[in-house]
Amino acid sequence: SVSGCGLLGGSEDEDSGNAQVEKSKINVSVQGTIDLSAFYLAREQGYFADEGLKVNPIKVDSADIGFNKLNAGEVDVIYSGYTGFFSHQAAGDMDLKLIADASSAAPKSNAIMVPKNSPLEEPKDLEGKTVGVTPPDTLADILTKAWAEANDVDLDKVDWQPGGFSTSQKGLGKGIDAAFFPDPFIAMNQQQMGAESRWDPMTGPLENLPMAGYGATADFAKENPKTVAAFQRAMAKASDEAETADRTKVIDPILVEHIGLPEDLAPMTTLLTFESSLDPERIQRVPDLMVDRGALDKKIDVEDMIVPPDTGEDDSAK
Amino acid sequence: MLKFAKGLTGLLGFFLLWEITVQAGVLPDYWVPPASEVTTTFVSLLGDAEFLRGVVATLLAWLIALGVAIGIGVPAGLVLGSVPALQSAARALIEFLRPIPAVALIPLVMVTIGSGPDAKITLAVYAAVWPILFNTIYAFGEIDPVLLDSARATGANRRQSLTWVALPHAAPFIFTGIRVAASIALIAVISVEYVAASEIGLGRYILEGGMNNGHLDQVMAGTVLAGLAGWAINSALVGSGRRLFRWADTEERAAR
Amino acid sequence: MSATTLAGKRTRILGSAVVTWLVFAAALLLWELIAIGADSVYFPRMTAILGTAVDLLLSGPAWRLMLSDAVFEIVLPSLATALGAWAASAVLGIALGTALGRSDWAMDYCGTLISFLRSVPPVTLMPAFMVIFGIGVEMEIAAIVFSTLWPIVLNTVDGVRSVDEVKIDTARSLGTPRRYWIGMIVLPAAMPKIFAGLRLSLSIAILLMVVAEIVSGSGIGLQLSTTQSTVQYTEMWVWVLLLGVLGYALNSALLAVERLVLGWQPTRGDDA
Amino acid sequence: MPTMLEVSGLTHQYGQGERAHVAVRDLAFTIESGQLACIVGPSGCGKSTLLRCISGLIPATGGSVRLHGDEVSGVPGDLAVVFQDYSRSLFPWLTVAKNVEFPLRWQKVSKAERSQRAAEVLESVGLSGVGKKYPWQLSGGMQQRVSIARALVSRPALLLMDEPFASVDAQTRGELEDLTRRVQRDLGSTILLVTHDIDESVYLADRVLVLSKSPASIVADLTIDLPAERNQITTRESERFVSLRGEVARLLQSPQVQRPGEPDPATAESGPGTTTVETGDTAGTADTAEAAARS
Amino acid sequence: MPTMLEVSGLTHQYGQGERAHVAVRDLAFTIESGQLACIVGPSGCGKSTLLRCISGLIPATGGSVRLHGDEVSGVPGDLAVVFQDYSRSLFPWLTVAKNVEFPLRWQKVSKAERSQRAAEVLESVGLSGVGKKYPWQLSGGMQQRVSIARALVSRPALLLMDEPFASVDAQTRGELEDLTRRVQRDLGSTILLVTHDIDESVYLADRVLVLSKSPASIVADLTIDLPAERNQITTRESERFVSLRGEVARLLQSPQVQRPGEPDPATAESGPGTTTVETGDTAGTADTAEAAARS
Ligand SMILES: Nc1ncnc2c1ncn2[C@@H]1O[C@H](COP(=O)(O)OP(=O)(O)OP(=O)(O)O)[C@@H](O)[C@H]1O
Ligand SMILES: Nc1ncnc2c1ncn2[C@@H]1O[C@H](COP(=O)(O)OP(=O)(O)OP(=O)(O)O)[C@@H](O)[C@H]1O
Ligand SMILES: [Mg+2]
Ligand SMILES: [Mg+2]
Repeated sequence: SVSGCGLLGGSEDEDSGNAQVEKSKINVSVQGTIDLSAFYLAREQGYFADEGLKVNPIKVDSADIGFNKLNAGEVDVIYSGYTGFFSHQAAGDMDLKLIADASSAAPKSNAIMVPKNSPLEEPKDLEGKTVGVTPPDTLADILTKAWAEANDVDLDKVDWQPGGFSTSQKGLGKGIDAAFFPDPFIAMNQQQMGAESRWDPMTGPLENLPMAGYGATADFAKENPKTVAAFQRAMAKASDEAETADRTKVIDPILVEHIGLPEDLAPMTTLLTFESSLDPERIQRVPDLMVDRGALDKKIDVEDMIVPPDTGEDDSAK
Repeated sequence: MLKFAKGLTGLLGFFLLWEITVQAGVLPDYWVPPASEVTTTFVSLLGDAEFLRGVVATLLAWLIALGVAIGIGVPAGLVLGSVPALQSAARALIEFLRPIPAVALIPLVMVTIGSGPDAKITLAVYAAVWPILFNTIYAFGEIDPVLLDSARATGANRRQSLTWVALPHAAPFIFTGIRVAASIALIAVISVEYVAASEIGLGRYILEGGMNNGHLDQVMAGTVLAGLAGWAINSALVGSGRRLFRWADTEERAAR
Repeated sequence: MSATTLAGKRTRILGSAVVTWLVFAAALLLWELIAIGADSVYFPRMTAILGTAVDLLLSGPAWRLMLSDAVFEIVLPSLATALGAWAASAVLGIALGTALGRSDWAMDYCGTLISFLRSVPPVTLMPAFMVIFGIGVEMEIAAIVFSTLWPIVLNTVDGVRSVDEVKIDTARSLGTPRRYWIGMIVLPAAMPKIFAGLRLSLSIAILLMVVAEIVSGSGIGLQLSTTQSTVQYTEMWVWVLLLGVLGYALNSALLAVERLVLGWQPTRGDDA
Repeated sequence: MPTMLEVSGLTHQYGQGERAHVAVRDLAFTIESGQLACIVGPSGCGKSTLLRCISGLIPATGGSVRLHGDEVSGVPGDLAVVFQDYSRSLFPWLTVAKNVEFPLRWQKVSKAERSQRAAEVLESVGLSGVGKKYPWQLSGGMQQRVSIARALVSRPALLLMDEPFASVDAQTRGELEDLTRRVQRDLGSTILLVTHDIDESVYLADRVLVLSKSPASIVADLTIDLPAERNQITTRESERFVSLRGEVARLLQSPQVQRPGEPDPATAESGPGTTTVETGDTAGTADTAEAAARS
Repeated sequence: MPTMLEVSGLTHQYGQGERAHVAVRDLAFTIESGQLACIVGPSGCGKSTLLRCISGLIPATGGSVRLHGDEVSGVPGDLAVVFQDYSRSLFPWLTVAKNVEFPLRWQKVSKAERSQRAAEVLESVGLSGVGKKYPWQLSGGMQQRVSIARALVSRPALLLMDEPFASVDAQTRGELEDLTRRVQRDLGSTILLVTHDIDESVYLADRVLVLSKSPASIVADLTIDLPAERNQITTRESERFVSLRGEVARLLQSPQVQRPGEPDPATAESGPGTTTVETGDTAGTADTAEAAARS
């Protein structure tokens, strides 16, 4: 086939593993979100290399594309918002395993933003207004609506605009009265248009909600247990380090270098909480919320989807 | 050469307009970077080996796609144009498939053939084959029956009249179809790279720039490069077309 | 005149309708069989897709011909956007193409710009469209016009430039005034080629409608992106196939118009 | 001589239903191998249609055309046609020489021989030296001669010519007429030639078929008993020539079908005329008479 | 009679550089208002080119054309042309009637009158009843008559006809010739008609211009002194007609330019011929003579 042609940029031959892992070179589908800084930290610090892994990030615009790539075998591991994993698991197109945690909501890390000088004061004011979210039953849509309902907003009276962050951003103030944003969009909107974060939706029932994690197909996890474990160890180490690291010295440079944020913008972002635990109980909140909101039609047991982290030297203790 | 200068004037005029609209604040410069900024980025990119490799990958995929599209579109168009029975049978499927957007098919293509070069070439062929096919069929409909009769009367069989009469007659218009297809194929390749996040290519580069809306100058520079590439391709096609279809050149005929 | 046009008109039309439906039926059957064999969520069985389609689109009250709300809230607005933008682009494209085709001067200056613009991927221009036109139908229309314009322009230029010399001389010798020139000589002669461009851009219009709607989060495009994100492939196929049906219907309508307008062509020969 | 061409009951109708137009009705005649027959008839009577049916370019809606005894379906080989619409029948993307060589493409003729034969035949129609031009760079008469050259180049056994000399000047026309007779003699070709020039039909032909008004049927079938060797000046001055052309002219003006047995006013008047009526198919002739009466 | 058309030093060259071809060189003649002049000359000599230059369709590369004393630049109004390529000059997207009505569209003629005039003129060329058909549904001769009808419908002051009767049968041709003379008389149109038929040129014309081989120059300018009222049979039988056509034929065959003063072998032989040589531009005539000698 034509993909053999080097100039066209076909994938090179897969390597086989080494002594430490079954598969040493793994492709990871990543996005442009800032909680990936732990992942890049692991790469920069050589935590992956220490485990015998060569990790190759593949940037995608949306998790949908990442899941397609996972299904096609183009990537081995995927970073995604948790809702994506559960949608796919419920649909049954793939049997997925969660192999590492990434982040949970921190105060101010997500916001319902309004344009400069917006008259909106109370969540109730959103009724009759246009609110930017993501397509129905995807993360921002679920979160915003859950938050709005918790604040007594009549969802039917709101005109939901499901274009996604990038669309909301361009429409804010021009047809869109308020919109859900994660960072770095929050910082960018503040900086460029003077938009304001009016409400933090990740409060009340949504406080500290797990946001994103890493997963792989069940087959991959089964065939490459050592590889998965190696990935888990490296990510756990990096996540813990990122959570405590000096923001300006460690994280911001990564945001600039790898996430591609402008230098002046990086310090303005609010980080999520980096998570390393992959705790099924915590994560269970997400599919439960999805069932609540009608985004899933059956309950999903997170416990079954998790590949428990192999904590190395604690192996015997477990 | 004079023509080239005139064409360049038109293009520069457009860039100037762009610069002025942005500078005058009609368009916010954080969404639409001014032409000058894009040009600077563009120039610096030309020295970026990684970027150039991406461009080469894109252009190569485009070239293959266009070649395949021509190879399918022209013969199919000739056959469909000359055999009405076949045309009505094929038309149903063609007309049904044609409006189904490649974008909608991307997930399926990714699952079946991945997001590598095969995928972008497949989808680009799918998008580019129609202009060629259509223009061929239409050019065929326009042919003077006397010409076809003349060929048949000389003992040419169906295939021979197709290749020696219908094809040359239709050639200039098919050629227009190829020109349309060339840019559609380029757009398709870049779009697939962009949407399906291919490993390498111009579209991939634009995607990275556009992620989080961080580097719109990069997006625009990539877009401008796509446009320039399309222009270069078109000029090459027009140049060879003028040589190929001298007889059809109305200007030549008018040069009394 | 030529053998290609010999079959009787009536039998041909009848025959082609039968053939059309047979081809469709065969394709659907083939799909069903392949889907049974493949057993993949990505390729649901045709019966399942059709069932979902009925639920989605044909579950309305009888007085609305069973059309459900989805038809009125999703399909028709999308269709109106695509058609409106396509019509605008047709008018604009034919006008522009005629002007450019009749003037060497204009083409010299604009040719480069046009070949530049028509190679620009509309996907990457979406942000610019959103900023210029806001989120909504104007932006969708702008995106569609921007992409459908070029095939029409190019084909019109081509048609306008290849009018038979003898016919031009004839018209000139008959003292055809300038204002009649385009309507009576240039456009009729260029019409077959213009129609090729129109048909081509009709399906591009549907394509861009989807792309624009995905970004702006409305209409059929939104349904496609939602069903994809939430992994509802059966429903996604309903929308995909609906696009095919819409395209087919619009194209058939355009063909009918074309048959009317280009009925004079000898090779179309319903008379020979 | 063996029969080359046998047309029987030939009918052709354009279109269907209300817009139907019968161009040719129930024609019947035969042409012997090597004969040169001219067809004359009023404008729009169906002569071109007849030639198209014989050449197999359009299938007749009724009756049959036999070549060497075989029913014609599709265009037979060994045939060449000069179209009335000569300027539209030349391929504008080919040079004159390439246009003329065109029929040789599908014959086993080497490239060198192809261009040599094209040059020869171009010379014979008085067009040496224009081979490299494109058809649209030529005058009308020159284009017509190119299309004649193209027909001759393949040395066809059956040559159908539709008003082939309409656009050339008198002198060239005479030369082309002589060329046509030479081709008939040298190659043994059978030639069917439509013309509006009565003098020309008599000068050229071994036989003249006179057609009635639309739908065409045969008014008369005149054998031209002039000597085989003809000369533009002496033949045309001969008494027999003058009487024959008078006869054709009269037949054209009073298109009455003569029934066998009845005295024929035209022949009776013109003396030693050799008007013969197609008697092969009596039913056909009767039909034709009716048709003529109707029209 | 006032001068309608004044052609002087007219030269036209196609193409440039090596591929240049001089079709017309240094032509000079004048046509009076209301005259019918026929142009005869060998095929490819430049007749169609001359008509195109006069009609302003192509700008001459040298010399000038004056209509009513005004230099022609662009196509003058009040002019109609019948093209040699009649079938290509009809608009295939219009029916026959609409084709004929075409020139009336921009004249202040009501719709009803337009279609009435079209029907009338179609009838006068023998084509009543085909108005609703498309041109390609007609036979060659019928198409040619449609293009004649279209030229006549606007009652032009200057009518240029390029072999207008080439594809019609003898009888129709005669009728169309008479129609042409009637148009000239009734409307007072000035007519310039190219023909290959020597008889036709003499029968039709008030003057016959004989052109030399390419590049065209004037060999002779013959005034036809037949009575204005002509009749297909009697005129053609008249002695004067026969002597004039002999003269034209001889001039065509021996294309020598006669210099004033020198005895002209052709006229000397043909007796009371009225051959006059274009003397307006002596230098031009000398040139032409050279050209003729070269060719
Ligand atoms: N478009 C053209 N380009 C180049 N040469 C041309 C063109 N048109 C005509 N010629 C040449 O000019 C000469 C005169 O052509 P023209 O058509 O005027 O001849 P004509 O007298 O009308 O001949 P005919 O009686 O055969 O129609 C010819 O030799 C022809 O080859
Ligand atoms: N394609 C067509 N469709 C319908 N009618 C046609 C078509 N071609 C010819 N006819 C009609 O058939 C009749 C005979 O046409 P044909 O061309 O055979 O005449 P012809 O004898 O060659 O006349 P001419 O001498 O004028 O060329 C005409 O009345 C014409 O109107
Ligand atoms: Mg004919
Ligand atoms: Mg001519």
